[in-house]
Amino acid sequence: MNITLSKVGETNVLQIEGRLDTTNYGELEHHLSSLTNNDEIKILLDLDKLEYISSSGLRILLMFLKKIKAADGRFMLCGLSSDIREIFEISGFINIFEIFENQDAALK
Amino acid sequence: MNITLSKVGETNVLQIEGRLDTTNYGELEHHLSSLTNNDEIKILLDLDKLEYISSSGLRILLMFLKKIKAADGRFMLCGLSSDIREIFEISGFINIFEIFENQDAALK
Amino acid sequence: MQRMNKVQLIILNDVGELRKLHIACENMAAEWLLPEKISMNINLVLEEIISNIIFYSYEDDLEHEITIDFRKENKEIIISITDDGKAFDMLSADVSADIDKPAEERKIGGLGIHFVKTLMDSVEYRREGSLNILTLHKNL
Amino acid sequence: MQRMNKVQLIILNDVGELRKLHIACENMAAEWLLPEKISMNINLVLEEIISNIIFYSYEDDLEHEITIDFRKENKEIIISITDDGKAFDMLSADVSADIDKPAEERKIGGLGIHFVKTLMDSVEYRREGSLNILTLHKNL
Ligand SMILES: Nc1ncnc2c1ncn2[C@@H]1O[C@H](COP(=O)(O)OP(=O)(O)O)[C@@H](O)[C@H]1O
Ligand SMILES: Nc1ncnc2c1ncn2[C@@H]1O[C@H](COP(=O)(O)OP(=O)(O)O)[C@@H](O)[C@H]1O
Repeated sequence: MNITLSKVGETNVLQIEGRLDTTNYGELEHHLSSLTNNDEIKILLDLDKLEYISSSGLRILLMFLKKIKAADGRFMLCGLSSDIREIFEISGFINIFEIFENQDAALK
Repeated sequence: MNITLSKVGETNVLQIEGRLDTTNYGELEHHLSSLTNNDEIKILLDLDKLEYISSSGLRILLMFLKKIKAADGRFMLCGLSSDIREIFEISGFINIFEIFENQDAALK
Repeated sequence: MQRMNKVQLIILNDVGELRKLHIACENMAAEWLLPEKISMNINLVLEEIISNIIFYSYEDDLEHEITIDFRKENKEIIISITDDGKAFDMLSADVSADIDKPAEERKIGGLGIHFVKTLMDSVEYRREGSLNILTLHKNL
Repeated sequence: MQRMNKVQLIILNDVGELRKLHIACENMAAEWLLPEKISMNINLVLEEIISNIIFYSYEDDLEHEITIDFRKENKEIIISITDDGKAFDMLSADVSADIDKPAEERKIGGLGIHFVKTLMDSVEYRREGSLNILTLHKNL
């Protein structure tokens, strides 16, 4: 997995490339922790290059969704392929996250 | 690392044996997650057999201390060797956790 | 050319070993010409089962072997996972995944077993002596 | 008997590689007769530095080598860590560890660099071309 950080306006964009699983979810946890120490943070996770996600990856997303919501921030996702989208559907995550087609749609 | 669970009265006791580091802190995170979905949970972490801890282990402890406190529970530690205690001192964790000599002292 | 229709993989009880699983699933997909989605689902379900065994099932700090047997039949893939951890039957375990709750109320965890039950066509469990044997079927 | 007073270890940018570090620190302690606490502190500080390099410093998804050189002098251990990630100087970075705040206000993270600065006797950083070189001194 590789994580690329950028900032568009007030939003922190994290592009995740490759596999997000039990062997490497700590890397995403570290990045999100260092971004979410402040209230009202805005984060967009671009999953366009994500090839695979397991429940270990999903648990980090849920943990930070709870944390960010409690601190009046926004945690958005975009770029889900149909295979990744199916995992989000089965897990019910499709209903609890703000999900956009792509970065442009999320950021406008 | 090995984690052994037991229940003494209302308290969930987790005995941690070996090394808690970046290669295995997910294991502790999984165990604590499955225990802390309820409010007012009581957890005692017995570190008597812990040989080594790095910041990856400490971040899990802090994450769950916050979560458990916010849900009116208790998160206690016991059995810190002098080397482990020093790490808790340097990190300031000695002041934010309830720390006991051993299980008996914590549970009475 | 004669294709192999059985493959065995042995994984030790260490999270780093899950990488072997990924490689084995890719090789299996290539060898048996499986659709990408089926091999991804098998990879996912096996990651959930094996990581649970590593995280929850051993009561000592020793090395243990987890054996995965893959078999291709005419219209299905059959996978069995054998471990010598404590007895655990996910089919009768009292676990749920809260999949309909809003974020605030959703608990962390419980998705692994939910994925196994949802993505496989059938799952069987048996305990034989000191071994857990879980058998998964995935239709092609 | 002549003891080695230099050892080199190469680690790839994968969390699983941190296990090598643990083994190398144990071997070094045995070879150089180091007190257990010193080798534990060196292990800790190296884990923090290397895991940060793996987590934060690469902007691609390729394999990279991180080189660790251990040297024993008369009254100190000198360790240098070389990586080809993006330039990062922990000595001038704007990071803090909140170590005096109550639990509710403490942020998660920031302890790694704090440990490096606290547990080593001195730390130097330089950038040479596309390499970061961090040098640690620990008095014996
Ligand atoms: N092999 C196993 N041995 C013992 N307990 C297990 C095993 N697998 C799963 N469990 C239990 O079932 C629970 C649910 O597992 P799972 O659905 O994968 O979610 P999670 O691991 O995120 O809690 C775990 O928290 C654990 O208590
Ligand atoms: N090698 C590195 N390259 C780039 N950034 C780094 C590097 N090491 C550390 N950092 C930055 O410094 C911050 C603090 O690091 P650290 O004290 O180890 O705490 P943590 O990793 O828990 O945030 C990290 O969040 C990261 O932003």
